[in-house]
Amino acid sequence: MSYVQNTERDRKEMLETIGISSFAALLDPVSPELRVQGGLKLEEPMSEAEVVEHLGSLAGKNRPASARISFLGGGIYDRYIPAPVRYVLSRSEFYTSYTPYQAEVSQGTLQAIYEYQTLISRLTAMDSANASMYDASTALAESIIMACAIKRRGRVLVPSALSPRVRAVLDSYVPGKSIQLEDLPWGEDGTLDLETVERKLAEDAAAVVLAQPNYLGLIERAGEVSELAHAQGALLIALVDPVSLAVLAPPGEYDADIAVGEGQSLGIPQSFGGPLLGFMATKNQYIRKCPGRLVSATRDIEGKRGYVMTLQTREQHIRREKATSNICTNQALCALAAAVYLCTLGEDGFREVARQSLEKSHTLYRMLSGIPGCSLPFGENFFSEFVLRVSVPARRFLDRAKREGILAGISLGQDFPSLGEGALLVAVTEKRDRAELELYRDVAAAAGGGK
Amino acid sequence: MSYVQNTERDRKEMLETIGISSFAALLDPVSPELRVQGGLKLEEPMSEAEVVEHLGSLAGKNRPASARISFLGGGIYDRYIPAPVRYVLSRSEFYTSYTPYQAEVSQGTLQAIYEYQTLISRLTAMDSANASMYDASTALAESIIMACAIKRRGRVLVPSALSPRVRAVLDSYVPGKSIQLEDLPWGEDGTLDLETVERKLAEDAAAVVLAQPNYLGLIERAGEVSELAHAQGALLIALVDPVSLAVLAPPGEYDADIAVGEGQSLGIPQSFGGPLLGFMATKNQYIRKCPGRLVSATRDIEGKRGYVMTLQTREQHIRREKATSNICTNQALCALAAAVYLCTLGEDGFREVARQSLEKSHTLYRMLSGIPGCSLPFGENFFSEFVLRVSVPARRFLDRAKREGILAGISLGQDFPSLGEGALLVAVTEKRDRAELELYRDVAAAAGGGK
Amino acid sequence: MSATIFEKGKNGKSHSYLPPHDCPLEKLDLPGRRKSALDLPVIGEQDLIRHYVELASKNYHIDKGMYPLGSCTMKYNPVVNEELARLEGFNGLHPLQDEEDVQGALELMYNLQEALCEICGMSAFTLQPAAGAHGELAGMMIARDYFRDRRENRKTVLVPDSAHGTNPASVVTCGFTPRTVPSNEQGLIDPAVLERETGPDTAVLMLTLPNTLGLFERDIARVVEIVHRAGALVYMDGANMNALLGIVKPGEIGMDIMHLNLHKTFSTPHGGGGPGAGPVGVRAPLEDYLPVPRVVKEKERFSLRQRADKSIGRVHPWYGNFNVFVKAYAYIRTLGAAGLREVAENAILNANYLMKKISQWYYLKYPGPCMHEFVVSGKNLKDYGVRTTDVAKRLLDYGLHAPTVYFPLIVEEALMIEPVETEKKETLDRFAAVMERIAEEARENPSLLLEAPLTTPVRRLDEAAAARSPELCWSGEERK
Amino acid sequence: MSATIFEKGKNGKSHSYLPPHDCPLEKLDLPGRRKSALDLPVIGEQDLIRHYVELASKNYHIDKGMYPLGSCTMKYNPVVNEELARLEGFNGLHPLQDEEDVQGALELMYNLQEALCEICGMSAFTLQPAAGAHGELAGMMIARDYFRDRRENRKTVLVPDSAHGTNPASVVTCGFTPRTVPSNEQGLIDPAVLERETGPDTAVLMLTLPNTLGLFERDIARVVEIVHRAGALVYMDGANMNALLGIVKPGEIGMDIMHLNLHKTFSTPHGGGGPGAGPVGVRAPLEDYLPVPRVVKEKERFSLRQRADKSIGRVHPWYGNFNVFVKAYAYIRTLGAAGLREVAENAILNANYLMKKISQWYYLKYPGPCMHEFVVSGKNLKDYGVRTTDVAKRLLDYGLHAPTVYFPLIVEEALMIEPVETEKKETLDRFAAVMERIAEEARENPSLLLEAPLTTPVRRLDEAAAARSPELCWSGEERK
Ligand SMILES: Cc1ncc(COP(=O)(O)O)c(C=O)c1O
Ligand SMILES: Cc1ncc(COP(=O)(O)O)c(C=O)c1O
Repeated sequence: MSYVQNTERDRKEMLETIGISSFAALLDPVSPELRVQGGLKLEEPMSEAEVVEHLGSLAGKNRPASARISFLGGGIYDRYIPAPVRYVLSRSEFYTSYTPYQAEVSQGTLQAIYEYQTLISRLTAMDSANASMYDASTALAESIIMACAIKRRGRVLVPSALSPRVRAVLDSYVPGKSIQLEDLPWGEDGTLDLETVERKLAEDAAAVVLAQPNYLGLIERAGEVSELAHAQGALLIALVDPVSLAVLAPPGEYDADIAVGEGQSLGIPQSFGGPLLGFMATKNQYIRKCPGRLVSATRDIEGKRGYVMTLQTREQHIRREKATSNICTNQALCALAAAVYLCTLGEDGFREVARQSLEKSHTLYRMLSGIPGCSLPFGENFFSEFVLRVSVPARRFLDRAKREGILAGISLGQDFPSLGEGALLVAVTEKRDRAELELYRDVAAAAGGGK
Repeated sequence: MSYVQNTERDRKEMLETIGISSFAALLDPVSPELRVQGGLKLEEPMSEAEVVEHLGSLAGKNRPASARISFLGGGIYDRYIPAPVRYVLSRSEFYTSYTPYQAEVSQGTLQAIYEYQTLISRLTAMDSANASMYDASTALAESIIMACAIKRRGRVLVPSALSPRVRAVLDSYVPGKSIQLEDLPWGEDGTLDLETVERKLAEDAAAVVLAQPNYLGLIERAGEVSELAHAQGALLIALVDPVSLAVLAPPGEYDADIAVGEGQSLGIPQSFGGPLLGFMATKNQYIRKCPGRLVSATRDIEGKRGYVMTLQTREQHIRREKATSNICTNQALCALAAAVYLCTLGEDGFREVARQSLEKSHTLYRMLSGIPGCSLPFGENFFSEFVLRVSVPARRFLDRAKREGILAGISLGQDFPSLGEGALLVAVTEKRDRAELELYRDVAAAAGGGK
Repeated sequence: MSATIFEKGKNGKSHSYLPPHDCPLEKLDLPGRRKSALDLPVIGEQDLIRHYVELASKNYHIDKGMYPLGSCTMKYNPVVNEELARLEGFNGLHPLQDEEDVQGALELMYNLQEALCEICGMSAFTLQPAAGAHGELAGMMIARDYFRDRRENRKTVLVPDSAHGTNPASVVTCGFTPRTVPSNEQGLIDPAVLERETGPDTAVLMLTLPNTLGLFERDIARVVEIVHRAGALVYMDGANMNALLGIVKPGEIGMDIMHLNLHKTFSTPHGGGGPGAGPVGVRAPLEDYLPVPRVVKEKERFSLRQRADKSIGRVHPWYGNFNVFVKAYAYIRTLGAAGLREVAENAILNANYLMKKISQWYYLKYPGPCMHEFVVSGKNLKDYGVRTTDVAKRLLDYGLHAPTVYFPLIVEEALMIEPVETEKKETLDRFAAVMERIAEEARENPSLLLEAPLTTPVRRLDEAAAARSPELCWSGEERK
Repeated sequence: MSATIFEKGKNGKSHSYLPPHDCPLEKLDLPGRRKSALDLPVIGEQDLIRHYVELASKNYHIDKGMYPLGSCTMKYNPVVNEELARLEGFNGLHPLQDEEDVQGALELMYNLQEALCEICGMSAFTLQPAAGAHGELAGMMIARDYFRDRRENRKTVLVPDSAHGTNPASVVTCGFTPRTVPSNEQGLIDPAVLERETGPDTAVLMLTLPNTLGLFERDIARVVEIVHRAGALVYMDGANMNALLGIVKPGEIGMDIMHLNLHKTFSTPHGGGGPGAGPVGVRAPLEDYLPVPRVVKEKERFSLRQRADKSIGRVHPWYGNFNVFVKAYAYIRTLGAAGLREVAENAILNANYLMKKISQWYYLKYPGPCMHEFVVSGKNLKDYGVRTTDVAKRLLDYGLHAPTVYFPLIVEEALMIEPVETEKKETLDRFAAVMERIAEEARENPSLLLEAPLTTPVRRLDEAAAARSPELCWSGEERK
């Protein structure tokens, strides 16, 4: 049941041409004792109908957040994806093509990436963006490596209010480059304590990472952090939520040197956490230090505009061990999704996504404030995700809410014990409506108090 | 919320070019008292997200047969549709194009139709097929009109063992052409009584319609009916189930003059009964009398092979009231589905569909025989659909079965009172498996006896 | 040219698709087994996909560019509607499932009928007809049975000379006799002429509104009055309803029966020739003649009413092209009243704008304002030895689709142009510029047109040879 | 050229997509509001769709034709797998949903891991890495932490000179020092040379098998022995595993760590450059070093084990590119053992067949038998002033895609050809015929090659100019 198309007769003719009598002769270089004995022990092959049935039943065992009232976030969001995004992504010209090595027959992919780069540049207000990274965490790791290479320094300050999973990825990446990460704890209000930042910076750091909003959903004083970093000759790396950039100052406005972020919100399904889209943008002066593919406009020999991959001498296939990064396959199709998403919604539509997320989340926040047993430790300084503390263990609250059809948030206690075992991270996107927020309120009123 | 793309500024510039100051001037020919007052009273416009939600909820109110254990047939069957069919049909080059009036930029559609015609010719073993009709019933109506035109006679013999819905369509179509339909009742064994056929034929009929298998699922003695018809100078019109043709003699083998049928089984979803696919094939000598589009191979001015619509002088857009039919828009995309379906499965796969349907239906038949309270009035002479008679009213039996997850068949009593109120038509396709047949048997054993 | 799938699938190897066969039966004596070869191709999935992708690449389609086919209303087909129509909750329904299991489908059909009634000002709609022509036929059947019940033996249906070919063909199929009504100088029905043609034998006036010249019958009130006075009915071919959405309700201005083309006015795609859907609406007195079954609503529950004594019966075995309804319904709900009106206004604006531009270079017999389309003539190019067909073929070289040509028949060398509302000004400007360029080429270098198209997958095809000896079926080798 | 979407979307009008905003808040004092323009395009849906359809038409893709890029394994991507990956039950899952709500997803991942273990003869697999290079890096991290725990300060990773560029780059990213091992005359690792290079500082030999010349390391047993004797590990770059399915299990022949490219061997599409998935497998002693979380099964229940003391931690915030797993899993279940073996055999057969043919006209440095791919050199065409790049560009004119060029680096003017198993003989014959024709053209009319391509959407592009002054972002107007 493979997709092989050669017939028995084809195979016979081919062996004849090769000048051998049986396929076995081609396995000559593999000495017999190395070969698999008795075949692979796998399940029997399936017809298409059977595989559809089998995977359909696996899918049926899941209860997807997208079909429920989800307040889960923490890096992956349940957003509305317009139909044109799926239409474009399901065109085989895009999804079955390879990396555009032969530019002349890959202008579709190349122009799409060029447009994606432009969109990311505009969103972040940075000079230029690359063609994508695996996800925000590896993009951040790479940006840290890049900053250290630029600065020839080895210490980077990282906020504690960072996704614990992103942090875990950094921790596995940076030792290879002998980089030290140093924590920047959050202050009372949940944001960076500027004095600590200043103090730690003085000790010769390569960069400061700013998460905007931070993992607690809170908006940092980006401009001030940026000034502190630059005053000490360190770079500012901004890790941003792309949707927030429709309302919050983009990295370019506070003079960030590198901006990275997770593009899943831009038209990519939650998909159990992958594939994602790491975006990265930087100042032009650093572009030659940047990892990943870059597409540039150029001209053909007749003077016609066209697009090519460029600055490939940064990349592994040319520069091997001297490359800026080892990345090869990236997330091109996800970058295409993001581009189609942004262009479909357009200026107003995208602003509306941000505005609805902002205002709906604040509406829920206000509904929850004052409910006995619920506390909101960090105030209203958030974009669309906030910390709620209930007076029962988070697990119990979540279970209760689930029975009402609500996925009420992410429990924070394990990763951030200081927040207490009743702490939750609650994300509100444009997909939620008032009735759902009211349901949340009612559940919280009934359960939050521990009753 | 329309898909209009002109902006206010566009509109202004256009009005200027036209030389008027407001749109109203363009409505000049429509005198004001004819115009709608106060706008249409329709529901408020919806965004994409809202319309997805609304139609999703409508779809959710249905319990589709395709997702259940369905033994419903009677013209529409629950068959497995291979993924490539959906892939091809979702390419906008096919589904958003028009009738191929400009052949040079429609070679895709034209070649696909040409290949479809060839496939239908091969399936039916007839000389040529047209590019599609709305469905089997209208194809049959048109073939009757065509036969009468060829023969210049006005009487056509039609079996009583015919879908009551197909019959209803004939009844509304044929009076316009002053054609009389005469019934051919079924005999003891559920098939045509040849003596009656012979007797009625003697009276100068234009054609005999043979349903193969007939509506009771039974296989007619096609060769004998054909000889009787031809002996009296009448044409033989065969209404066939395309899947059955992989195992049963095709119309060409018994010298049918026109073959028509319902192509829904060939890769088209049940879709609540539409769109369907009426196919029609005939002998070359009658092709110029045939309704609908025809595509022919030809050459371009450089001698290159290409395809065009042909014999258009049969059609309404050229011949108007003298056309062979009024059909214009047909079921092109469904014809494409059928072509892709047949080519995807290929010779062996398609034979397998027929074989499974045959053997699975006979397996169920045998399981049911001997169950107290179940009778099988017409024996084993069927292809994949058979009549079951239970000792309780069909409605009661069906309700009982539905509670077990089975859609057990179509009640026949209303349309064919002579079969009794316990009569059901049971269809078994390749999608059913042994466990489901056994479940049916158990339900029948429990419910069929009236307990 | 692409080899046929039969050549590609000769002795191939195919993938396996079907559920397992767990009920093989050894002995099965079936009468009348097939003897002849089936001769289906056997091809691997990759090559199958490539075959159709190759064919696809040879098609013009809406997602590629403007499709100004007059009378065809080639508007944008929203992609979300395609997704909705593929939902299993719609696609997987058998038409004989219990009503309780198909409430969503019935509700959709009911809502669609209601919306069409409101849009057209009719009392009731049937969704059964599978296309426009099918709707015309159903409409004629209604008229036939209506007069039969009244015991009036009216046999004639008046059809303007500008009518679409399906109109007279449908008339004949239904057993009526068509009688052509000539248009006047303005391309309209002349009430005086109509008066003369109308008589006791007249059953129906079959009218296209706006007519196929893109013109609104200015004297429609008079026209209706004449026909009604004679005891006859007015049938409106509503294929051009795109122009009237929210502007005119046909039922309010005297149309007794009409059909719509959902695949034109309501944005459902044409599928390379079909399927479409041609719902038929009637005014109250004719409601009982509509085909059965009809979807009805009783206390939030929807059902199919199977009987109606006067009904013409069925024109479709089930309920029509349901899958098309889903798209049309999604479209209407998306647009609402304001959106539909916007459609009509922009269809009209676009047409008048383009007419203004194009009439600089092509002969315009009937000056505007037009409604959603207009007809120019290429006869001014005849002096250069160039015909309308050559203009059409030359357009293909510019990557555009041609307008409808040689229809309506009353305009010599007709080019029938319908820009539709979803094209924006910029696109119209480009089309106009190309039309201008072609008119110049006709004067300066007519052979460019006569030899066109040059850039298409095939050059001009020999239709005459095909008609002389058609090859409708692949025989295994190319005919010389 | 196609105008950019920024030009097309200047002051356009867009459709409306979002849920209604039923919670507007008047007063909301947010710090740090955006001041600068967003400058997103505003374009109607029809023009948006047309833009991307236009771009699509400028791409070569698998559904169009053969894609003989060596090392890239451009095989057919079954369409059913795409459908399955779009199921909401997969697509709609948030990674932090309760385990009880994602049992199907965990089961799929578990089954996939198990299947990969069986196919590769490894003890355990992680699915986390998002691509092959990412897998290499994860593998290197495992080696790093393994030696750290053993308190061995090994810093060198041996990399054959034929290795893919990601190998040395991954080595460096992980803090090791790569050291190149030269290939011998046969394009293989010379055990004697390896013996010399291996020492107490050697941490890992990073080996591609079959290597990038398409050759199986005949002395692999010796090679493994040398490395293991030195206390080092063997890492296998399994991107070429397509050739070994059901023939060799890397774990059984001594590979300690390996990665797979699901987007090569297991038929998931490349998406124009990604996403892929690069699972990493290890032998038993290294199992504890795999990234967390790991999917485990206890009594028919699946869960995510979050902690493992020796684990390298995470290389992905969640579980990897889940959506890609769905396709790879569907593929493996479809093929089973027999199908996978058929893949390898036909990949090898196709490559040897094509090598035999093409080596008639192009220089073959390393004669076969090869495995799934082979490398020829265009150096015999140099006399005519023609380079490999010109051959590649000329292929485009014939509607084919070019092989990988100038890689591996050890072959002058390399053309690296991987036909893959899903192409059938007829397709290979056509490719070979074109390669022959091009070799003739090189001799007879080299300018045909030097000027190629002529028939593509653009001609040869000025890469040097782009690199000198890259334009990575649309500024609002074309640069001169
Ligand atoms: C004015 C007019 N009437 C009737 C029809 C016939 O509609 P259909 O092709 O759906 O049968 C058409 C379209 O072709 C038309 O343009
Ligand atoms: C041999 C080999 N190793 C490693 C890689 C890197 O894999 P990826 O592109 O998925 O990162 C590739 C593919 O490009 C390859 O061919």
